[in-house]
Amino acid sequence: MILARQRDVPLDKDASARFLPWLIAFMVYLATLALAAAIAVSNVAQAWDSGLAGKLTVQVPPSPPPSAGDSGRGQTARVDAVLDALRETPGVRSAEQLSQQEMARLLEPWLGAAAGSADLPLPALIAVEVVPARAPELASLQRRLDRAAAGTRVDDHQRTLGRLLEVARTLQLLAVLVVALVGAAAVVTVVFVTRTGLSIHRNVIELLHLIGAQDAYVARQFQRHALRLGLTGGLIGLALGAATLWALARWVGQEAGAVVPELTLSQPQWLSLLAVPLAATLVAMLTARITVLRTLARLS
Amino acid sequence: MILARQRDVPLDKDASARFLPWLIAFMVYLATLALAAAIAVSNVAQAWDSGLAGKLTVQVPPSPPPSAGDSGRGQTARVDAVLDALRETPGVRSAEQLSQQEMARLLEPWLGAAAGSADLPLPALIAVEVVPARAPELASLQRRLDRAAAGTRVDDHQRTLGRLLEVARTLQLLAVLVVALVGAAAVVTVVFVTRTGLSIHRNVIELLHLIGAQDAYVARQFQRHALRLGLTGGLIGLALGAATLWALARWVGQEAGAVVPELTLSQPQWLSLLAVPLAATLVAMLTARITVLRTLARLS
Amino acid sequence: MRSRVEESGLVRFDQVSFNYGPNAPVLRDVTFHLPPGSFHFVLGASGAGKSSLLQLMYLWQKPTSGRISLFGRDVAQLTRADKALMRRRIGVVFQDFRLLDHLSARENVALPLRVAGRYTSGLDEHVRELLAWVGLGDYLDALPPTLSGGQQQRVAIARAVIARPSLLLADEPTGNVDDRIALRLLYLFEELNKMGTTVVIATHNENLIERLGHPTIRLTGGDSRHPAIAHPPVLPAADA
Amino acid sequence: MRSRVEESGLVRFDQVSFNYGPNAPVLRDVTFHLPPGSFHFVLGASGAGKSSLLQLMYLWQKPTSGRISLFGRDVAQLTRADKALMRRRIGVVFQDFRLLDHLSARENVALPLRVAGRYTSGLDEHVRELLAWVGLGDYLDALPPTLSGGQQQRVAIARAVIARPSLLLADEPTGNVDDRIALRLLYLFEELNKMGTTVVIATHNENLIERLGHPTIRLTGGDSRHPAIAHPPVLPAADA
Ligand SMILES: Nc1ncnc2c1ncn2[C@@H]1O[C@H](COP(=O)(O)OP(=O)(O)OP(=O)(O)O)[C@@H](O)[C@H]1O
Ligand SMILES: Nc1ncnc2c1ncn2[C@@H]1O[C@H](COP(=O)(O)OP(=O)(O)OP(=O)(O)O)[C@@H](O)[C@H]1O
Ligand SMILES: [Mg+2]
Ligand SMILES: [Mg+2]
Repeated sequence: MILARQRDVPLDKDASARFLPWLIAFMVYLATLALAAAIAVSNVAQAWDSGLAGKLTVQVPPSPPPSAGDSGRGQTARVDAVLDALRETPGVRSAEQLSQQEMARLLEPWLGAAAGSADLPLPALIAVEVVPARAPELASLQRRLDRAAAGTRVDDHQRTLGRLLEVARTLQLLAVLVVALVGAAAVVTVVFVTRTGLSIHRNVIELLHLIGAQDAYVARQFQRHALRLGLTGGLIGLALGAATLWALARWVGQEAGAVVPELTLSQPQWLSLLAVPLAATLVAMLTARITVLRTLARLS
Repeated sequence: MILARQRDVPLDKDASARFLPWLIAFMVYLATLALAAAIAVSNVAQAWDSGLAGKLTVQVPPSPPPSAGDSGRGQTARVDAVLDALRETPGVRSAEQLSQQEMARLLEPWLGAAAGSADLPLPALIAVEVVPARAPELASLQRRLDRAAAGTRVDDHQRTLGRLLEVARTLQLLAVLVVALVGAAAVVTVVFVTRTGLSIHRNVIELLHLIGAQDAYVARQFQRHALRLGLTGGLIGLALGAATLWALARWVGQEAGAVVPELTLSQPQWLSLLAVPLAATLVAMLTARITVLRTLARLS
Repeated sequence: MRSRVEESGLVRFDQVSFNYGPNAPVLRDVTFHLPPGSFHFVLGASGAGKSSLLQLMYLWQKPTSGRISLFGRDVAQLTRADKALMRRRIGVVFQDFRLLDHLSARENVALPLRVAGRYTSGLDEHVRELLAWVGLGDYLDALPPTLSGGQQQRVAIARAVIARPSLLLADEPTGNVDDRIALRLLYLFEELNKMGTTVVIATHNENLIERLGHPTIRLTGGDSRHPAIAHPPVLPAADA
Repeated sequence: MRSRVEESGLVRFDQVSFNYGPNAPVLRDVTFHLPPGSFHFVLGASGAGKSSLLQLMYLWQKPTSGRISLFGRDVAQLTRADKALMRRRIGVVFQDFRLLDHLSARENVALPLRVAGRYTSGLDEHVRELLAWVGLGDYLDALPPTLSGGQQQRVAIARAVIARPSLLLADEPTGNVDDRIALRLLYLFEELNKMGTTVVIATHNENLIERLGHPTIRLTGGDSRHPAIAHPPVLPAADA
């Protein structure tokens, strides 16, 4: 009976039955990639953010500038003074001097093997963690530490981080823009296909109306058609998108790990990509329903 | 007369007349962005490549490793020995030691103000340019320079460059993939729209055929329709794409210059983006023509 | 309700005028009522408004002024859902048939039953008998585009009567068949009428009207007013 | 060439059989020839194959076997372009009119002239006269969907004759008009015929056939073979 009803409007013989799934697949594919990109970029930004938020780096120069008064003390004493000052500061959770090895690892790209030699008079670096809620005011901290050891500088990474986050946000914005555009294009396509279906089958619709079919009966046929095509297309698009992402993730893991930042998605994030074809299907179905009901309302 | 002829098939009242331009615009927009990305990435890769090709960096450590024999000489003498050795090497165009200021600029992000102090025993860096065609063999150069001053290291940046180029190539591949996909989607869309147009206007086409119209007469009507819609959509898409690119370029120039690499296009490259809507229009027109002629061939 | 219908007529037109958009009126001040179980012919020249009159009766058009009631109810008061239900009690043979090209003759005929939710496989036998009766026993599964003009018209007639409507409206139902088949089809209408269906038939076929002798509604107007031109205007020949 | 046409007939069927797909044959071994300037009626029950016969003549269908020649040329030998040119010499009134809904009556009538590249604004006057003659002088700019059934049929007739075809084929051209207009339309066909056009009309209207007394081609077969059933099968009523 249900099958029989569906045939009242012969939509499955229209060109739309063959083309719409591929158009939807194409759009879902693009939306999936764009959404994945947005999520990945957000992951990276979050990693940076939580990696750097609440962290300060304090540099104690190897020897005080000539103008300073405490030229007598060695670097160790100066570092200890700074560490003491830091630990007394409210809101500071911990302060640790970077070891020789850590310094060497940081500087290796710039200084080569020489970075490891103990006799290189590098500034001491102190990694400080603060309680984000009670972070000390930066300028006053700078002043206090400079008093503890002249020439000491505090860096809260905000400049670098700010720029990186701005790039990330822009990339995300672009991705969201693409998703929105694709969504709009999908709606336009479904409206178009439905309108076209209505005009191809106008005589059928009029006749059904004339022999006493309710509007919902007619709308249901278009709705089911759009649902089926949308779902097919959505799943094809998702499958292709997932395959592309998987290949990319593999490639990133193997080859480009050092250059490209962490671009992998967590499992819930992978699942959230499922929303794309489902949304496409829903959009297709509702668009078809609304378009048909509006057209029918114009029949007396 | 021409206007009158066009009206034989009332395509301009179809839903396609309103929707197709926007779908084409959407696709041209995506293709334009993807193509621009591909070009920009290729620009960056080329800049890196030509920036780094033919360039070597030689590091002379501040003091020789303890195992070496020439512990008596100062760094200046060691650097001069290396410079001499380099200048005698066939294929080396120039070799210049980086000045204190240049070193300080390089190291500032890592060492802070301390980088500028003369008493920091940094390795000397020598920028070497070689004639790409006659570039000296790396391993033997390394051996000769190590003999001139023990601990000297040669870096040809190939590892970093290789990786960057690989990333660039992948991004380009992705962009080209998107362009190809968009192109395929555009063809599918136009075929779909034309087929639909044919089935909406099947009675008109049959009648024209029955009263003696030649196939070309009928095809011309669909062709013109597709041409007009394709061109409209293509230009809208290009305009939106260009606006987006322009905004991006401005943003990159102002805000993100330090982080995002050079992403601007040259004028001929901007012009080459024009090819996208033109290709879309041509594809639309030819697709429509071929689809119509095929359908007509089936009428007796 | 039955009594209201009895006294006011199954179909009642009160001062009904009708025109398409801003055009000259097609119908002007039409007043009549058709008692339940009556059988009327609608006559009039081509363009006189016969089809328009029927369209008002099957709720496809709304009167420009005046009042129409069907089954005792003012049609202007009906909701969309009411109208759908009322249409299920009206069988219509459209002048241009309006068959669904993708459904077989049998499915086309069964459609009103299905839309009304009244279709059961038991009725399939009835559909077949009816199609056999109009001479299409061999065309049960033929699609309308593969039927001749007269065959299509007979499918349309079968579809209009299958659900035993209370009101049957037929617009030129015999224009594509010869007089022998036309008489047979009218016999079907008369049979239905005897069982209580109110029948209204618009036709040009004066032969049939005379033979059956039912009351007529005659529409004047239309475009019979154009003067004749003595000789048909004929172009010089294209070939020679 | 003219002489070849004279001797073999403007339309010549030799042992022509025709069936749709794998179905029972619609036409079997049909042989006749129509001399130039002749006027024939095609008769036959509904479904006998009248429309199919005309479709073979206007090159819409191909015979299953046998040979058809038109204007002295074997139609099986014609290229697509040849056929298009030949169709311009054939005027057809289709049983279902086939008007273009988006063109006015005037534009519909002028269409064959335009497609043939013969349209000049001088001919506009002629189009108008012709439409006035068929009684549509007030409907020059009306679109077909706003015309009554009979009005549409008359536009279709005007379109078929406007280019003064050498061969005029009309399929049930008077099914939607009354006998008065029908006679007027046939007068138009006779006038054309007197000027040299070969005319073939398929019709059920035996009234007209008798009055005009032209030779007939009679098709037997079709679906008149189904036995009558004594009482029309009628369902119990839905309401009540
Ligand atoms: N949709 C429409 N819009 C505008 N005018 C219309 C429309 N339908 C019909 N008309 C006009 O209304 C008048 C009456 O048309 P109608 O179809 O009711 O005539 P009819 O009596 O059925 O004629 P016929 O016997 O030729 O079928 C005609 O002049 C026609 O041109
Ligand atoms: N396209 C088609 N495919 C298959 N069968 C067809 C097709 N068109 C017509 N027929 C069948 O061929 C036979 C002859 O049809 P045709 O239309 O020629 O009859 P006709 O003499 O014109 O009848 P009418 O007077 O009812 O118009 C009919 O039985 C019909 O069912
Ligand atoms: Mg009518
Ligand atoms: Mg016929």
